[in-house]
Amino acid sequence: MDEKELMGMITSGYSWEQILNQVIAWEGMDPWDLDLKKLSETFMKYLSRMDELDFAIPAKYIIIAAVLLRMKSDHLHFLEILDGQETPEIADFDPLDMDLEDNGNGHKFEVNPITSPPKRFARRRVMIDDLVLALRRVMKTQEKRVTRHKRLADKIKINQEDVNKRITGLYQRISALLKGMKDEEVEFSKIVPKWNRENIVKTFSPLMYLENQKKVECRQEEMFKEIFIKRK
Amino acid sequence: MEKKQLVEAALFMTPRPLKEEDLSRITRIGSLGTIRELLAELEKEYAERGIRVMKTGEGWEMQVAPQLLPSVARLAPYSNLSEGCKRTLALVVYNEPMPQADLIKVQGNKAYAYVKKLAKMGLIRAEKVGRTKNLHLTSEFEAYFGEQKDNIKQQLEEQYAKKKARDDKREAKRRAKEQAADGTPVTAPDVLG
Amino acid sequence: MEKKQLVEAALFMTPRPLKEEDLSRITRIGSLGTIRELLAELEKEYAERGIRVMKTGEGWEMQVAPQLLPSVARLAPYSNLSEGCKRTLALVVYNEPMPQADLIKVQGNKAYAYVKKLAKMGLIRAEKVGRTKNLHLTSEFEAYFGEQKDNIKQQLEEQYAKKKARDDKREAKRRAKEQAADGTPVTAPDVLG
Repeated sequence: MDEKELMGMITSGYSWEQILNQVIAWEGMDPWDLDLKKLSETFMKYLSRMDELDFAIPAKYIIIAAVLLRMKSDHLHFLEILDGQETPEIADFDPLDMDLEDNGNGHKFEVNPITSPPKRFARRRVMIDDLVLALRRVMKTQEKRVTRHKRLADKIKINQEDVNKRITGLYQRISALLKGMKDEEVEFSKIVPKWNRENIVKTFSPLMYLENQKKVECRQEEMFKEIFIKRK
Repeated sequence: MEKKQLVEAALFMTPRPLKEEDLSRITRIGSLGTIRELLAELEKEYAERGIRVMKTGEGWEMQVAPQLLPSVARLAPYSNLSEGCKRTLALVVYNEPMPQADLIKVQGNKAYAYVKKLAKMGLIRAEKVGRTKNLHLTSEFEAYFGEQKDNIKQQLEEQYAKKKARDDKREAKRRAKEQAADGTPVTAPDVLG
Repeated sequence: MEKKQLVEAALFMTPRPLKEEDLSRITRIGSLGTIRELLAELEKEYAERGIRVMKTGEGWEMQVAPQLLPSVARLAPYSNLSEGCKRTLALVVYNEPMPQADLIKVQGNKAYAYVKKLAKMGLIRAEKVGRTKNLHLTSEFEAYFGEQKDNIKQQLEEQYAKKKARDDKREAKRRAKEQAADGTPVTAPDVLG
């Protein structure tokens, strides 16, 4: 599954069942013969992408991920038992010759496991120097996060001066549209001039002002889906 | 005599603190009272030495005397706290009393586990304030570092400020070089790309 | 007094024996004579304790009193390595840098868990090379075994060669005996039969 499909799924607001169905469909799996490894991996990828993008991950998703991983590990263990005879085991392996294809000559070699001497290994306590380094690292991570957010915000420049202009402009546009359609509600997707990130933000933020000023009322039935706008 | 030596040897060998019950099992000294007596004797005998027998929330251990640690630390680069725990502890020292919510904002949900571990070690304690918690340093924290916490805080602040200044200077240089190289400011990559 | 404590702390901390010159450098006590005096004092002070300050061929170190070792040996951090982990470690010693994929071919999927465990203990580390990983030994590995990895490798190879020679000899004998018994070469039994 590529990044675009993954993003589509994240913004779809699907339930976990729907997501699993999507993964199965996209990966072209046979529903009667699921590739558990692939399924759990894709689901994990989906969760980690959500996490990266700062989307809240429902607890249910985490349980599902855990169940999938458990199933995967049980399955792997099962496979191991099944073909135990065919897996080149340690006993068949010549450590001085990594040519694994050619080990069926009847010789059984043991690798000497390393014997660990009963030796102590000091773990020291933490010092102030350690704390300084740790603090620096955590602050750096934090700084990076802030800069990243700032850079993203910078990409869509909103000029504070024409905010008011845009609010009035948007209100007029909504009024006109509602009048023209002789309808009670207009969809958000219809008032965005061109469906790209910049225009979505530039329309959405004045809309929030209008809602706040109680000039319009917005409703959304499903997360990330259409917003319906009504005049008050 | 042999019994005390056994407790001493166990404390020397173990990579993690031992509870009195652990010591009882290892040394086959059934009585916890005896174990405690032996530990008290050892603690006293080592009080003036370069190594100490000391107790934390997690149990008894043998450690280098705190004030000598900086001189010999590089012989054992591995400390007994994970990176995450170290970060939590550093943040609490820096911001004490630190609202737990702020910590979670910075370190994420994993910080709950670090707080738990540090509290178990006795280095920090959480105090309820209304519906939230504030994190504080303890007197055990002071014993651990062998210094008053105000001193530790001051040292941390000073050393941190120095380190940050150095880093910032280096970063400024790097940026100046980059901008000189191509004349355009660097932009972040597209999030979705 | 402080000087002796410093020497004591260094001996406690070090994972490998220290020479008098090392101790002089660490403690910044310039005079080797003083170092020797302090070591002699410490040796005496620890003579009847559960731990000892002793000199071996490689230098000075602190050790559990020999007669107590059997009782506390299992506390040593790596003595609890499973057979699988030990084999993984041996394989990495033989083949360093070892592609993780090769290890999996040999030990099966369980090797992922061994690699994880050994990496967590700091004995090996995985390095990404393109889409795969190569396994390396760490300096902690050397510190723990108290030897250069080349020495450990050589020892393993020698042990292995001896064992292989013994096995080959036994196998040759067995074959000779079998052939003598029925005059036909032995074939492998049918796996399904």
